[in-house]
Amino acid sequence: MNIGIIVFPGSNCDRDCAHVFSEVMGQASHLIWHQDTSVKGMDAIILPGGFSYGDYLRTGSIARFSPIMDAVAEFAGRGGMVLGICNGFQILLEAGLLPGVMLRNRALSFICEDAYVRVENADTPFTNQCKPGQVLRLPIAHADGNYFTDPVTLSALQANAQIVFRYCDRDGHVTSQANPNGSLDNIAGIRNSAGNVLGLMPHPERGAESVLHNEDGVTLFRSMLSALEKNKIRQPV
Amino acid sequence: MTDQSKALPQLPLTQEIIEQHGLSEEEYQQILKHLGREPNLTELGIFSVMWSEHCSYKSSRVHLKRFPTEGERVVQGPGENAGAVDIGDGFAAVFKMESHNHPSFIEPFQGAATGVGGILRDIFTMGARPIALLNSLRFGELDLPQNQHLFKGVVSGISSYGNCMGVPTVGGEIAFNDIYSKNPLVNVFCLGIVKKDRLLRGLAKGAGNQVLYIGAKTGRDGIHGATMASDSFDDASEKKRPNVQVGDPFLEKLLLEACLEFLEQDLLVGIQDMGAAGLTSSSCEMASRAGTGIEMDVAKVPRREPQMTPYEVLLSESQERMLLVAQPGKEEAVLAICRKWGIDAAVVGQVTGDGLLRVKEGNKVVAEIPAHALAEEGPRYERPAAPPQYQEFLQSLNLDALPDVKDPAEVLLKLLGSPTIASKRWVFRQYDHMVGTNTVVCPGSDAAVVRIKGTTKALAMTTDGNSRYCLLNPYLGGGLAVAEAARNLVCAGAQPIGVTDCLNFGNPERPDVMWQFIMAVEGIADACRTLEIPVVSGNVSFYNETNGLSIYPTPILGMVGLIERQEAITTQWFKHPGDRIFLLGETKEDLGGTEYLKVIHAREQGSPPWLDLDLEKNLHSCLLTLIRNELVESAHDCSEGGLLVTLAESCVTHPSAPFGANVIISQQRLRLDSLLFGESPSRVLVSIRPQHVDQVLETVQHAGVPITLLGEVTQGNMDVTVQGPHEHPVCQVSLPLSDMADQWHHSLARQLGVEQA
Amino acid sequence: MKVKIFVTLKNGILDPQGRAIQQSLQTLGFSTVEEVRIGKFMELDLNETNTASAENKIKSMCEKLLANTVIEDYRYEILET
Amino acid sequence: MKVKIFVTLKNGILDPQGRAIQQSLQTLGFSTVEEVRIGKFMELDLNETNTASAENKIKSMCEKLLANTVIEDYRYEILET
Ligand SMILES: Nc1ncnc2c1ncn2[C@@H]1O[C@H](COP(=O)(O)OP(=O)(O)O)[C@@H](O)[C@H]1O
Ligand SMILES: [Mg+2]
Repeated sequence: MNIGIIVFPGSNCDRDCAHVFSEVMGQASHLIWHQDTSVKGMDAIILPGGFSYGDYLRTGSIARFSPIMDAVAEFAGRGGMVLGICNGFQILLEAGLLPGVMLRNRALSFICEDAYVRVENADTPFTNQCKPGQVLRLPIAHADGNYFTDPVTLSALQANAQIVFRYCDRDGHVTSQANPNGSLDNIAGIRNSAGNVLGLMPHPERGAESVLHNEDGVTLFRSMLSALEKNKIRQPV
Repeated sequence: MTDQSKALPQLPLTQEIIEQHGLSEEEYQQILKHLGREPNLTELGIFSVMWSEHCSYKSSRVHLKRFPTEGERVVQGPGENAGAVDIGDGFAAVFKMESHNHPSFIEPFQGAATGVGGILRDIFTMGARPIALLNSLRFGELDLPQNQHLFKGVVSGISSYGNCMGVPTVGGEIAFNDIYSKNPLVNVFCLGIVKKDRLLRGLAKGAGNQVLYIGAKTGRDGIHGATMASDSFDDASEKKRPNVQVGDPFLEKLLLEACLEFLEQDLLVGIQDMGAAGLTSSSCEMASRAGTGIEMDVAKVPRREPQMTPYEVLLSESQERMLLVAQPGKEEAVLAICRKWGIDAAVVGQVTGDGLLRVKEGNKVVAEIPAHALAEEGPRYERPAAPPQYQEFLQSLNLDALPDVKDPAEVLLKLLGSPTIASKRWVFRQYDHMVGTNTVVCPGSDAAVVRIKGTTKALAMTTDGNSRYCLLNPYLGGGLAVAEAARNLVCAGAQPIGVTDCLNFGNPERPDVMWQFIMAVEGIADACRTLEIPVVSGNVSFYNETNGLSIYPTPILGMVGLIERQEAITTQWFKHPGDRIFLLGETKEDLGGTEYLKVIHAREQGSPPWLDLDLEKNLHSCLLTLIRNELVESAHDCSEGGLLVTLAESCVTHPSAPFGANVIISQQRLRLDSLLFGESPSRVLVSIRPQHVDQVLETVQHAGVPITLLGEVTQGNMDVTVQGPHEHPVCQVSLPLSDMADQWHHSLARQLGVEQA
Repeated sequence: MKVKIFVTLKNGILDPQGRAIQQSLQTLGFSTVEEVRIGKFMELDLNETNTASAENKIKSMCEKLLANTVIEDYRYEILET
Repeated sequence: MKVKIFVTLKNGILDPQGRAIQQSLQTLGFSTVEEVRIGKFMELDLNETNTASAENKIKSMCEKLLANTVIEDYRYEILET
């Protein structure tokens, strides 16, 4: 598969994602410069983590105007798979490809540690290799991961099973104690209503190799590949 | 002198102006000799920064020669922007440590942030991609709000810059002592990886080559930062405040990627970052190293503020700037890469053959000085040195006057809660320590370990230094710091291959400070020589003194170790119940200078533990053999807090599951507090699977390293029995893991009055 | 022309920074501080002379980039110079 | 009483945020934006009635916590209510 990874000025997990797709998953990964205007030939698009434009105004707010984002939006509109990780999730929110906003973490500081998330919807192209309710250990690293949206949107997310990951404790209990950043309803990741765009704060690419003592993130990438495999015939070119 | 020299403005330089520039009469005479005439104001400014302590190492240079700097693996020793060692597979590790003490005291957030920015540039200047940051910090005790403010500010500054750059901060160390209340220390270490044959240097080779300026526009920030770092603090220093430099990590990230692209396309002859003394030091150092000259036009330098004089442009310490030298014809490609990344860039001059730093503003020459005189021929001092009168008093400690420990459990809990010993999780949780997906051992073990992609290898890194030991005996203190750093690496399974240092001291014009400095340098040099670890880079920070009070002598070492196979990496925490716990090395009566004496008896006195370097070396090679043969489950070196703290840490520091221990220690003839909390060096606590015990014992005994069976790992409490002769129990400690864990994990956050999730 | 732009959180949106600052002011002994709301303040130099056209541009900058209108309100002042 | 506090960077201090925002406004086609400076804006609710004493407190809050006077200036407005 051809995996396109968008490089914004200030992206810093772009090479980590490329490493996982090429070296661990055995796929072809392509770094795509934010000034480019096409994602032609790509089977899936990753918006990686980092600090696009230094996150100097609001996270993701400047990156979403990058020339490549029109192509990404169009790709998503045609049903193409788009995964936004951390800063990538924030960019998807600012771009309106996913609903809601990110506020500062409840404790106001940057948090880097392992978090546990529960798979709330295992019937998505990003989680089809997970069991419903499965608990994954995934690293988080962000200062603005406190997801927020209005009550109407939240109800819609809940009703349409758009909440894909929620922060939980090691045993899968979704509690406020297990919520690292104050995120609404313990939301760690959501998808769009069509199901082909996912944003999540944790970094699956940081948990994809045994040498790093964590392979829980691989399930996401395997899910994506399996979904692509199945859809290959239907996939728009 | 060229014809244009007539155009040099000749302002009368008063005695006062010369003094304001921190130049002595004698130094001014030397300037006259180098120039053969009076300098103008701009030239005076240039000399003043280049001959400052910070840039010229005038008080330290003669002594730093003692360091062993050669070794099979050394690719680049001291003298460049950073040192480099060969790690095989065609790669070199490039690393260095720098201080940013004074700026961090003035403005903790920006001071620490720009410190990180500076050390990163030192690394990518060499063509290396930075892959790890560490930091070593000293603050006053946290009961003072001012110290909390400095501590919080520094930590968030480091986190903000490093995280944004996407370089993981994988380790460090922090100690608290009131001596640092008015002079905190912020030392930052960075390591990068480069193809060995692509290492870049700060050389302005080749007359006719183009000199380019890239990066941030120049503003008036930090003018005379280098002279400030060469000056003591007093309350009047407040006035220097508007000089604060603000970091722009986003711009630096772009600069990093652009510089690595220059390298990939082989566009450069030389490159150097503009650190202290900015454009001046980068240009004259590059010329001096290559034996050339540089002519540049300050009018071409991109500026942020209107009406800057050449003096200001030359001395500005605006951050995130680099000076490049490229062959004619390649500058267009350089500029194109800069445009791609949105970075300002301009050709500002060219390399000349006349050895002069010639600065023009348009057609007018505003300064003309031999580059070599600025960079290499600065003053050198062999300053008077003598031990302070109080040294004997410090080293005397009458143990008989101290009651032995009554309740070891209570003391242990106190020590685990001492902020110097307690977990620094509140700190490193704010640092992205995983970005780059190389961090195999995250903060929380003796050394951080980072794998090298594309190889089977990994590098271990640590920073260490114990300033109390150095106060009590600077020679021993220096050696002990080297030994501890190396031991921490070995505990991870790494062979130490190189070291960088950051020597933080008081006012070198005081003989006692100079004595501390010389002794510490000797201690470090002797230890490095015996342990065969070359010093490849470093930094000296003098004048760490406020209102006449100097800090404790604080040399910090940043050491790097090589792990050949990623399978043979060890961490400090216990892993399986039933594993046997052994102590390698011997416990002696070593209470002097311990954390125990300070926390429990409020004394910072005595002789620090004696260090037997041969024993230390033997221990390292023996433990490395065991780890490489995959016979060791955990290894944790005994340092601050002694044996009992080490044991407790091995119990509770596991990232997910703590373990208990059942341990019996036989009393020998030591005081109980020495036995449990003394800090004898050359000791490591290991846990071994039962089936490996015989093989381990054989190897260790064969190597002649003392080894004692202490007990085994359990799932219960930490139970320790001390036995006298005939197995007579002298004392018993039984602590639930939760009590120890709570104390160790949360004390720091509690002292800061912040919640920790 | 100089423009001042104020971006503030909408009413009802949780302001963790404001809350934290209010709490630390309380700890510092400023007990009469009942609420703190944090916003952004921007000063722009615009090379424009026509106020009406400038206003259009300012609104559009705010809507597009400077404020996230899902959670933020904005307000501006034009200072003729 | 309601108080508005404005915290801005001192002259000559680098403003990386302002620079990044100015550049992106340029890219978005707002070519007349020549400079952007970013500051903080705070609204405080104070339970005070005496303006003079309130002013003292406000100054002290700014000096101690709200502004970093090493690099920032502050200004305030009191809105009687
Ligand atoms: N400033 C810091 N930044 C990041 N990690 C830190 C810092 N200070 C301490 N740590 C981490 O906490 C752990 C314990 O540190 P320390 O007690 O100094 O270890 P040791 O005594 O073995 O040298 C180490 O893993 C270290 O890297
Ligand atoms: Mg250690």
